[in-house]
Amino acid sequence: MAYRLEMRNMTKRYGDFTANDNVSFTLRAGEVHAIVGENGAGKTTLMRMLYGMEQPTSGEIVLNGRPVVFRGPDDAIKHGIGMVHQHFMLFADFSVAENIVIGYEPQRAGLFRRKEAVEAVRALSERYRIPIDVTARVSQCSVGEQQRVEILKVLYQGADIIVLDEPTAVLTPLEVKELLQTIRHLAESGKSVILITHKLKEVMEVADRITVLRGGRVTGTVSRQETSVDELARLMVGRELQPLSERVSLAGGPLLQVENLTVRDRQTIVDGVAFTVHHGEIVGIAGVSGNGQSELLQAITGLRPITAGRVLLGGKDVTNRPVAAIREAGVAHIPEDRYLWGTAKQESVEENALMGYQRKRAFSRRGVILRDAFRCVVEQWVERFAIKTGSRHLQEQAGNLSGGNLQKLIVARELGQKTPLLIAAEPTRGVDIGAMEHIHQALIEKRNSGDGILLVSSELSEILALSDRILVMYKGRIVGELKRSEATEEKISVLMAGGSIHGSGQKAV
Amino acid sequence: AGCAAGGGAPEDKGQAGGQDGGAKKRVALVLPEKIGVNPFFQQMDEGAKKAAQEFGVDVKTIESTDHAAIEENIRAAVAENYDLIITSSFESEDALKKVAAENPDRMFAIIDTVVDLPNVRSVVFREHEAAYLMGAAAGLATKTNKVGIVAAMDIPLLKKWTVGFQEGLKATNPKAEVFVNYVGSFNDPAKAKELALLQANKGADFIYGAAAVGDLGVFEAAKEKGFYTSGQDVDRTGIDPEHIVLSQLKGTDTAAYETVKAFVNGSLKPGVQTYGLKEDGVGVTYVTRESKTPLHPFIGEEIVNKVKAIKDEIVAGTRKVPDPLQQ
Amino acid sequence: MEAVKKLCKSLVQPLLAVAIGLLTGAVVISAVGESILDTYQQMWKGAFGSFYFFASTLARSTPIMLIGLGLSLAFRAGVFNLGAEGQMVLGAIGATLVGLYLPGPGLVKMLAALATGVAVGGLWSLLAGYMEAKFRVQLLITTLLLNYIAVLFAGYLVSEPFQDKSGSAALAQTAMLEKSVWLPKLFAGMSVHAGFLLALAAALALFWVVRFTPFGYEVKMLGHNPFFARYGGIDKDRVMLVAMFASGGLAGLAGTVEVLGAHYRFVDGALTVPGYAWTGLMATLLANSHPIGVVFTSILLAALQTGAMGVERNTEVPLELASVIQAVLILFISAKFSHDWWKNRKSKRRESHGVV
Amino acid sequence: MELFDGALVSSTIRMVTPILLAALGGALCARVGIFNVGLEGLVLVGAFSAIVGNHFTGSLPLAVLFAAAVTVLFSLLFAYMTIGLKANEIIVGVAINFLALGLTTFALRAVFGVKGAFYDKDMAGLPQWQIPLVTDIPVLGDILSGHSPLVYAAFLAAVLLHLFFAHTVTGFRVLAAGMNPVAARSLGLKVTRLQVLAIALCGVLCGMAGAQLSLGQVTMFTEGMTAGRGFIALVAMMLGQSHPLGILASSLLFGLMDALSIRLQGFSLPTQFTAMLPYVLTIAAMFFLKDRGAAASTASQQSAR
Ligand SMILES: Nc1ncnc2c1ncn2[C@@H]1O[C@H](COP(=O)(O)OP(=O)(O)OP(=O)(O)O)[C@@H](O)[C@H]1O
Ligand SMILES: Nc1ncnc2c1ncn2[C@@H]1O[C@H](COP(=O)(O)OP(=O)(O)OP(=O)(O)O)[C@@H](O)[C@H]1O
Ligand SMILES: [Mg+2]
Ligand SMILES: [Mg+2]
Repeated sequence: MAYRLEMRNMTKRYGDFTANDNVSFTLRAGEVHAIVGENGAGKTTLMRMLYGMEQPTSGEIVLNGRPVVFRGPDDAIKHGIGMVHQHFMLFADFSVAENIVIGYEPQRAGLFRRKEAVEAVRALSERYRIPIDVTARVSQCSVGEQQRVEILKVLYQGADIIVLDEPTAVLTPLEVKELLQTIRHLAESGKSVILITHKLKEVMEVADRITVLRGGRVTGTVSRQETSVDELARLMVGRELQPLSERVSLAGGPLLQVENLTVRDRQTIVDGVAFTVHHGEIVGIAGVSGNGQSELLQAITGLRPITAGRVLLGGKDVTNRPVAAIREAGVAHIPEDRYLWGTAKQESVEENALMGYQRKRAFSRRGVILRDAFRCVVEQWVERFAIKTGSRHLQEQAGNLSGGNLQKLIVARELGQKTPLLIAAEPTRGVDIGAMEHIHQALIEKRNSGDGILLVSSELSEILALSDRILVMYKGRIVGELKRSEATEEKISVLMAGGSIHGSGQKAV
Repeated sequence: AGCAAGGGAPEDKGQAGGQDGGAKKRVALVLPEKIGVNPFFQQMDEGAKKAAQEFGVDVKTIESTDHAAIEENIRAAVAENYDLIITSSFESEDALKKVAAENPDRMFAIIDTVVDLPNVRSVVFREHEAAYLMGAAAGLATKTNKVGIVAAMDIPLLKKWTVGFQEGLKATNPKAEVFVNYVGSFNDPAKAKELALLQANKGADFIYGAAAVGDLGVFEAAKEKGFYTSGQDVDRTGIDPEHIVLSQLKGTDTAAYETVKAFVNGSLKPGVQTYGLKEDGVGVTYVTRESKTPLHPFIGEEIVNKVKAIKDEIVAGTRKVPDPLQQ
Repeated sequence: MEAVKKLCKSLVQPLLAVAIGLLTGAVVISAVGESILDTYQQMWKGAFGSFYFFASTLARSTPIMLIGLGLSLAFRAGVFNLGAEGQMVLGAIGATLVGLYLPGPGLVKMLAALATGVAVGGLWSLLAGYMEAKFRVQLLITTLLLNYIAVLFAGYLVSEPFQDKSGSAALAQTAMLEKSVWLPKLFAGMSVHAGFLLALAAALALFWVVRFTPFGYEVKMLGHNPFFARYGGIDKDRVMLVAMFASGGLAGLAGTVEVLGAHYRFVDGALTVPGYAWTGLMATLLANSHPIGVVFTSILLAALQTGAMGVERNTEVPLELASVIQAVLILFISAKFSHDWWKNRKSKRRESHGVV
Repeated sequence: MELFDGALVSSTIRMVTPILLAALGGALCARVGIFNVGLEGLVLVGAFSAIVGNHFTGSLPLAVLFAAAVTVLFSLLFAYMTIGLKANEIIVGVAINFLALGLTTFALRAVFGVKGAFYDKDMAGLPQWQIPLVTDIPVLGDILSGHSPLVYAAFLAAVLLHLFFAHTVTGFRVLAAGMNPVAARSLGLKVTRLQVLAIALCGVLCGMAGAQLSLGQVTMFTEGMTAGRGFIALVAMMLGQSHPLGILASSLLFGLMDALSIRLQGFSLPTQFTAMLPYVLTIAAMFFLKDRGAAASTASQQSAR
């Protein structure tokens, strides 16, 4: 059977660094082909070359039997290739319909026919069963909705090959389910889908074939029927995954006490939330994103004003204190959006690592930052978390790191603060399974040493694997609390959707 | 070629013509601003150039880009051995005081202000006397008893014009109402025109332009609205005889010309020379000088005669027109 | 070795730019039938031709440098302060009045005047910063508007209550400061004064702060990503206000040293007409907000001006043309073409070309 | 004495026109992410070339066209430097201002052989259109009628520009290119071409602004006759948050304040204080307009680095 797409011997070099090394890849019509691999393996780079955003150093792209060269994305789009980027390429102030039709607007005499656009998009959304409010502003859409906008845009442009780069990393379980359904549906209707993801369960659920990349090379292409999660993991990481270390039982005293916390900004976002995190405990917060988790964390860490209620840290009131004071009192914070809150993309790895340490006693003398001493510490982090920093090492621009490696840098930085409390929001978003294992291990170790962790994750498996106690948030309130022993994915899902469960402990702390 | 003779200033200047085996004498005219739109400097430049031709000397005009450049340029002119350095205006006062004091063996001149040093010749004008005559004429001519002044900026210097004019106006027509508006800039004819239009709209039938380039805007407004107006520095009545009925005159060209001439003759002496009505250094068309343009009936022979009488009183000293800046 | 290579690489760009600027200027000069060589010779002479002219260039670079240094700090913090002119003028008038009317020995007066210049300029700048921090009124606009207000207010002060009534009294200016308050000239008979040393000291101090101190780090990170800065515990408003105060203070100092070292009195318009504020802005942008870079770019820009004066004095090339040449040179020096051209060639060899 | 009358309002409308036109041009640039401080220079070039066009063609429409064309050339220089050569847009803007001042003064000498000002009493300025019927309405007739075609064109331009952004495909894409150039490029939109188009249109508007100044308000060219209007336009643009109708409002506000300050000159307040009035009140107005329109400032802040 002829392939719809063949990429032959693709190589891409950045300076002395080889991101893709002789990679070959094929795609059939109506196929879902997953690409997996550890962070920095070169998945995104391969797709950027397919989409015309990067020119290959060498190699050939053959489309429907004919070799093609894409000088830019418009070339690729014209040849029926569409890409949904990890970082959405959307215009925040435009409506959903406008975002979808842009570049191919329905028009008459140069005038933009917005009504026709709305109709066309509506029809498209019905045809592919991707529901969306076409007149809403994109800035007001949830991440899941924005993802749908991106997919619809690609479809509107008439793509036969759709590339999805880590589409599920930011979605809630329900949204993931819907997306996987959409992907299957697209494949059935004759489209080919390339799916990049770190979640092997999803791969096993939806992919026909799987290509594994490691260190810029293909380590194998397998069909789903012939493989398993474990085999994929081995191919990716090159070793067996370790089980998480034992949890030590610690009966620590209260560390973080949140009392009746309310955040209001035009409307109530967080509504009378109360809970406690003890020493030696990981408390997980589950919930569909947009139910106030982000705002809750921002309120605790001082990034957002608290309307009512109190936050106590080790018995000390830190309500509405400046961020610096709260950090000083013993809080570190892995932010959920690593590009918005967690990095300065144009700055070097070293400068990004320094954030929060610049006024620390250990790294400054007489008002001067001790760069050399600090650099040694960063080197240790890079080694411990296997952060691939690129050719310029610590002086590499943070923005040039692959998404997962940047995440690891942030995790290392915040763990390095050695604070009694760590607030971890989506700590493993976008990292590969090897690194995820590593980060989970580090979190457990921190807990075992007697520190407390407040964990927010849209990944239920992560919550279940790490938490001693699980709180579920819904519409700004805590609607349920589950002990580790009694928690199941089903129970949490019900609570997350606004339902209630009976019979189990549902008391407020 | 340098001043080999280290002697005193007077000797230098006396024998300057003989230096360097008959080479031409070199005169630098250092202006404190760009000549640009300023007729004051334009005329000075012309006067100096005219003298240069007639008396066979080299005159180099150096325009300064800004305040800080003035001293720079004067110093450079000294360094480049110009035989006479003419400067101008209040803006150059500080700079000249410094440089002239440091170079007592050089001769300097300054036009339009006084620098009291033994090697500086100062030439000043009493513009307020001419402005007074203009005001007097306006007071006599106005039918609506309303006149306007469109001035460039509200700065002390311009008081010589605005205050002088108002004094004259009061002298001949105490009941006349006067509108004063400032453009806020020396080079904004568009705004000057609008201000003139507004004054005309309020009933002014004579508007005195003292807005530098803005005067051109006032002229246009006069043409459009049919009121009467006046020019500055040179006889401008020719531009639009129907509406520009007077001009206030100022002989900066004469001052520059005379200075160069005196220098060539060897008669240039330190000290102050003032040009007023008496010396015929300032004046008003028809009153102190004839004009190619026939007299407009709005002013008329009778008024000209009355103003001539006032002029005579000022010249004779019986009518005092104090310098507004010295009050 | 690495450092030398880096230096060479960073020099290629400006040098090529200057070369192309000069070439374009040559076209303009020959278009009016003047001698290219002579004109450029006079330009060079006017700027660097002798120690005297070099000193004049340094004198002219002094206010540009101080303003540029101040702005570099604000820009690093991501604050676009367009109000240097007003800050300079108010600082200067404040310092002048203190120098004139404060009783006490000369040195005390001089120091007090310098301090006042910094404080007044800084506070005026802080006003815009405060309005942004507290009321979210856009600083970019307010600083621009506050210029007009400051310049008009200073104009009022010197044409009414504090006008010099001695002498011809025709200019809007204060009385002259007494000699003991003057900043000393560095060389007798040359215009460069102690203010230049102050500017150099400020550059070094700023370099040290930016490079080595936590505050410098915080300013930089705030400029790159304010969200990240806040997340990391940096007090955004505080850093912004400090940066604004410092940048306004240095602008105020620029005006002050110009008064104490060159004019010896505040003259209405003497600080605004030369356009020091815009030139200082350009110096910063050309130097990419690097304090030591600002030293060089401000001397370069000053040299272009003094060079143009030399052209005006000694050639028949009209003054306007000198300013055209100056503008053309600045245009091309700011261009990044050589760099891009270089980079493109390199990447083309490797057949890779990023689209985004 | 009444503070406002028909003549003052009518004068305000005329005075505001060049500012409005230039501010609209600046807004076009701001919309594609370029902060154009060179408006002053562009308007000056427009004013000069309008006079040159009028002098040599003797036709007013041709003169305005000529002004627009020359200013477009100048704005393309700006575009080439900022987009093509990636020079800092603020530096280029400032340099353009210097260049315009130098070149026009020099060309004044070269073309007309005069220094400072070119004034020809036989040169006809733009006609003053008496709008039938409207002219006869008392008070309002004086205010609305009798302006040069460019005055009406300016107000029309604000509305047209609004329609351009709101209803045309190109306008939509221009907005997109400014809002998120990376995304626009990833869609294959020709971002650079759109930016150049916007800057060229800015040139047209600034050319018209200049023509209104030198042929509409007065009929002459004088060195530096823009007298800071380009910077006021910049403020009006920012205050109007780069929205055409917002700019219309902010320009009018500014004009009104200016008119008020002229009126207050009659009273015994020092003129420096009356002249401050527009700026003080504009700052006061900003307290009510905060929050929105951060776009302009972000655009310029980007360029600071
Ligand atoms: N523009 C660039 N310049 C230099 N190095 C780059 C550039 N883009 C990518 N790289 C490097 O190429 C390698 C591959 O990056 P790529 O983004 O393709 O990885 P990935 O497989 O998508 O990783 P992740 O799973 O973290 O997204 C990384 O090590 C990255 O640092
Ligand atoms: N303008 C750029 N210059 C250099 N490198 C870039 C640029 N834009 C992106 N990159 C690099 O290209 C690679 C792919 O970018 P992309 O935005 O798809 O991120 P990603 O690695 O997929 O991130 P994530 O892990 O969050 O999915 C990354 O390594 C990124 O750092
Ligand atoms: Mg990737
Ligand atoms: Mg990634």
